[in-house]
Amino acid sequence: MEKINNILEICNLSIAYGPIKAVKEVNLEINHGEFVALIGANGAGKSSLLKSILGINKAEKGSIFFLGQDITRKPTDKIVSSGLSLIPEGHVIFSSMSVLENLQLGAYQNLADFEENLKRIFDYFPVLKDRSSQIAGTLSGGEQQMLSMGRALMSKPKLILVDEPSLGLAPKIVTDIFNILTELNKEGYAILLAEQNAKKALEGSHRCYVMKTGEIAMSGFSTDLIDDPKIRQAYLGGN
Amino acid sequence: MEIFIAQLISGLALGSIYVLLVTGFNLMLLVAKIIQFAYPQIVVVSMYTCWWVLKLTGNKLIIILAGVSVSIILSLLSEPIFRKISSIEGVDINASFIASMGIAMIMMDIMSHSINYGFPVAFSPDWVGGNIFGYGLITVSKGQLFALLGGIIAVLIFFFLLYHTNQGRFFRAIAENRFAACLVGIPIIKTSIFSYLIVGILGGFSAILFSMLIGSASPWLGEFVALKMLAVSIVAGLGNLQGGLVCGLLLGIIEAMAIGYFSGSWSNVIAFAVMLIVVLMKPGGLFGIKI
Amino acid sequence: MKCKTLRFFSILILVIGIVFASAFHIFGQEVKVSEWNIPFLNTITGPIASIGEYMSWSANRAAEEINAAGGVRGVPIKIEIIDTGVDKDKAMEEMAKLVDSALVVMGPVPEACIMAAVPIAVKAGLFSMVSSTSYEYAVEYFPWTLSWYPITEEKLPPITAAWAKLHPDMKTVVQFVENWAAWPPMAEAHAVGLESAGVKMLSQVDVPTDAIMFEPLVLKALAQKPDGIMLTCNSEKAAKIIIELVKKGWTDKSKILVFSSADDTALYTTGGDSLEGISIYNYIDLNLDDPRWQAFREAYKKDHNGIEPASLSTNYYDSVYMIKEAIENTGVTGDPAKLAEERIKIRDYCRNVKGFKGIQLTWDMTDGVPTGKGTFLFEIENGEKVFKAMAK
Amino acid sequence: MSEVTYYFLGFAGIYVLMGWALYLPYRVGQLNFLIVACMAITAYFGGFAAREWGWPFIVILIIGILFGATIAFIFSLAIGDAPCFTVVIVGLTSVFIVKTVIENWRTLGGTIGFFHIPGPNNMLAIIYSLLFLVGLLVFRIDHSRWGRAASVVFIDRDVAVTLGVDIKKLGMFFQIISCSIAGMAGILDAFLVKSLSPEFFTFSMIGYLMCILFVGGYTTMWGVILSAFFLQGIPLMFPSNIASWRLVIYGALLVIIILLRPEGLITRKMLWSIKIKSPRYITN
Repeated sequence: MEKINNILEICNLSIAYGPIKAVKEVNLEINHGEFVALIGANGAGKSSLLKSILGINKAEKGSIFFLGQDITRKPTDKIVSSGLSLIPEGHVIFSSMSVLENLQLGAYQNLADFEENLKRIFDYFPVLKDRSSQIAGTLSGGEQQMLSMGRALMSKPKLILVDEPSLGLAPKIVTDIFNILTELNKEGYAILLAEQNAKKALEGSHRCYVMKTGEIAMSGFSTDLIDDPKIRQAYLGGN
Repeated sequence: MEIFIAQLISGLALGSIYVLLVTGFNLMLLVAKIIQFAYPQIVVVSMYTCWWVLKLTGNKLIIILAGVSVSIILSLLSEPIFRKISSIEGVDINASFIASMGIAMIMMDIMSHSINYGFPVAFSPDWVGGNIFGYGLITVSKGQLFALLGGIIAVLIFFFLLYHTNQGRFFRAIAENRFAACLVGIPIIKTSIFSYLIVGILGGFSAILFSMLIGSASPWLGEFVALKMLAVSIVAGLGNLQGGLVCGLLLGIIEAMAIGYFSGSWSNVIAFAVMLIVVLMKPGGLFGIKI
Repeated sequence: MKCKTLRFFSILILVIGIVFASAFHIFGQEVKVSEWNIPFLNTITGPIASIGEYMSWSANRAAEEINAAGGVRGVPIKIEIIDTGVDKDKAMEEMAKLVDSALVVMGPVPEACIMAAVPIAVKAGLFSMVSSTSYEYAVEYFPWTLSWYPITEEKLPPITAAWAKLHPDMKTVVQFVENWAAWPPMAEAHAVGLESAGVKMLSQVDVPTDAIMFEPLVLKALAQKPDGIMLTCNSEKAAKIIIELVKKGWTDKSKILVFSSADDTALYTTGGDSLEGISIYNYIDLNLDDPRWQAFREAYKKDHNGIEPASLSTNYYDSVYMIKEAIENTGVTGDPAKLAEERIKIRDYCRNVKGFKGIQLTWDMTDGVPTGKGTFLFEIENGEKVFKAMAK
Repeated sequence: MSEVTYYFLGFAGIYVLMGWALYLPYRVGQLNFLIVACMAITAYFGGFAAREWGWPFIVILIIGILFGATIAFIFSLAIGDAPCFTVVIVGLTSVFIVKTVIENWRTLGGTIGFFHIPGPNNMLAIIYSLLFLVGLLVFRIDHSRWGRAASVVFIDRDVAVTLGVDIKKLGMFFQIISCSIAGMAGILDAFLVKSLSPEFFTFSMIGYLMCILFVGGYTTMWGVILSAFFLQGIPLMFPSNIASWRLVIYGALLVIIILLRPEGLITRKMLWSIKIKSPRYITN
């Protein structure tokens, strides 16, 4: 077996909703320990792409490899158990269950080191520890986003897919969340971040893909892209 | 007072039937996202099985096993149909209601056509059992005790399963947020098949308790209780398990009391009138919809 | 896509065409004179399918007997069982199919179907024998039908009075009444008979049609501390009420009287041993010493797992014989050209037949109402109905 | 015309009307079984007014329609915007309550029933001319602002609210129209059958109406016509030993249709593809 450098590889992936093509022939690759951003306007197909990696949207064409294995047609639970985790956009939590129960559910595929995992997550998000018996629906927006992240981390993923973590949150909390993501990346997690807030995404990430109407319009190192006049024009407000 | 207590006991026993049915119905609604209107018919078919096996053998264990397994088989057999229905795009929960109505029609007609010349089937007295307690008119029969205790134990076990085990947490997770449940890696189809299994077991036990409480089964029994089951679950709030528990018992008591204390043949309307008024005042149900 | 849809549409139209075409085909069927075809609108599906089953059985038995004895004037008789369920549309359509061709019709059985379908027969001048229902329904369609039972108010009071006379210590009675079809007027007639015998009627207990638990009803009745119980509800419910009464400590079983319509198979299959000792009134005497009856009874038991014939099981047996007599005695030929007048011949014969020998009783008909038909009162002893009294 | 054809066409016509009465509120996602209760009420009213008071048919018909509308109006104040199953249970309970009231009302014949309703002898002309008029009305409603609004409500209530649709008013509108049609059907039924019994209006009738709507197709008004004739014809088409299994056939049809053609036999897509313009066509 050949040595695999990348953790995720997407080849010629297309996704369609009925007659509408959301993602067209996308190629994408993430290496171990890398923090990759996926930027693009609303409706560019970022969320569709992330959901299809997890098998929630079925791919029409193309294939997805995770750690060298083809996961294109696998059911979501198998994909999650192989070490992928998605933090969806808009705090998707089990709002009538307690915070602790939410985290327990996150550990569905990885019940072994539950206590240890839980301790780790309470270290990242101390606020969740204080509120562990509270009903999740009563948390604030930022706390719900943290819970959503904590739940995704409970399965000890190798690659975290993050979809629009900044959506609808106050700037200060957005900064906190990005700091946590950077910290997670430093600990060795590979991260794929889909984000409209291009500036923040480019600052934190190593590499970046720019998506436009379902296609990858551009890609490169974040430090290069941040200086690219076209990017500045289109996504960073021109300055 | 003597009459009141006696009516209360019989109302509670009747209510425990509704509770068992509504609980199974709500689980289907929550986890599998279907309106399983044919559930009482499955219970009745399972009662017919018990009756048939009872004729062949006197062994109670075999009878219980036969009843429960038929209920499980029927419940699992309906799973592919409902899975196919809910996988069709653009189709909502009403489709499962309509399909299960069709299934109920088929089961009822086959029972009235082909089993025991369409006569109601009766269980032998030693299966049903007599009184185990009697003080004047206040009596508790074996069937009532079993229905009440069995009902309470079954529902308690069920609630324990739902709130204190991992599997129960997965059920609730799917009920609450299918997308998030998918994200954390809960196998939706496997879990939902498991819920059909649980409902099948619950249905089988309901069948055994019914047969002891009512002492007979008829092809149209399923239809009578199906309407009340649906009504209770809507009055309580669709998918609301605790609400179903309260309203099921209440309906049993209201029915018994209405018969006991209101004159004329209007008494059988009272339960329906109460439900109608509640639904008109609170269209979402007394305890709130949980789906 | 378009092509596929068009094809789909044309198939649909074709299917509808076939529905119509075959429907018309069936309407066009004629009575074969080589066979006396007697249509019987029966209910062999739905909630009272069990009653329909034994009615079909007894009508077919009568036809078999007649055919074995050489048929009706040398031509075999055939009972054509047509299912109406309890569905009014179905009954009307089936009756409408028959109005052009049938000589005479038996049924329909459920009261809802009688109300819907018999007017069609009346309009077409077709005699329709509703031999299972009570006088209230039949009288509405006179002279195009006959009543199998005497007038309710005249028929029932004597039998309940006879029951009361057997139990002089019975001062008060509670009646359970199921609100269904002609049962409420029957319940009133029961009460009239009991009151004439000096029994006080306590407030009646209504039995809901969809009842599944009977304890509350029984408690309500027992709260009035009655001496006797009268049951005017369907067989399964009557049996369950008796079981509950026993559970509540009722011992004097002979002071429980079950009315005739509840004397059905489900009473015995559901009631079992709890029925021991109760009183029943009905129109057949199981132990009648008559070879024809005993042969009927044995054959019935053989085909029904040993269950005894129910109260209504002989009605259509006798109806078939009555039609046979009418055809023989009035010179009916079965010629389609003379259909209208032959229908009237059969009607007039049946409505005024004198000395008709039924399997159980011999009776006269006067303008469609039977006279001299008795009612029997039994008590169940060791699982057998023992004759106690008769009222005429 | 033979008698069978007369009754076949008569019942099919009435079931088309009832099918439409069920179809209209289902446009906003409500299964309104109140129509069966309305049908029973107006049928009894019509029978009684014709036999006891000798009222002319046309007056009875108009009052019957108004009866239906009034009942629906009162109920719709509470359930105009209620979720589907709340409406279902309101319908089911009111059918039982109406049945019990009739059973206990001796003037109306109680449980025995109501006989010999006088009236026009040939009902077919009346039924089919009314069917045509109601058809036009339903078609107009389908193609109006209300119809388009209903399509949105059916797909997504929240979107409809943001578009400024008053869901309650819309639901009330459809319920009132639907119960008026049911009121009309009740009168026609009473005069076609010429007898009435509480046993005529039961749960099995509700099942049958569901079958008509969902086998035919709930997205257009045309499906009801197809399936009302088709289902009414099935028992006539088969020999009696097969026809006696008709409930099994209906049940199986329902399940099969839901599985294979969830929108019913006639769908909007189909109408669209044969160039009958229908405003409710929505791509998936």
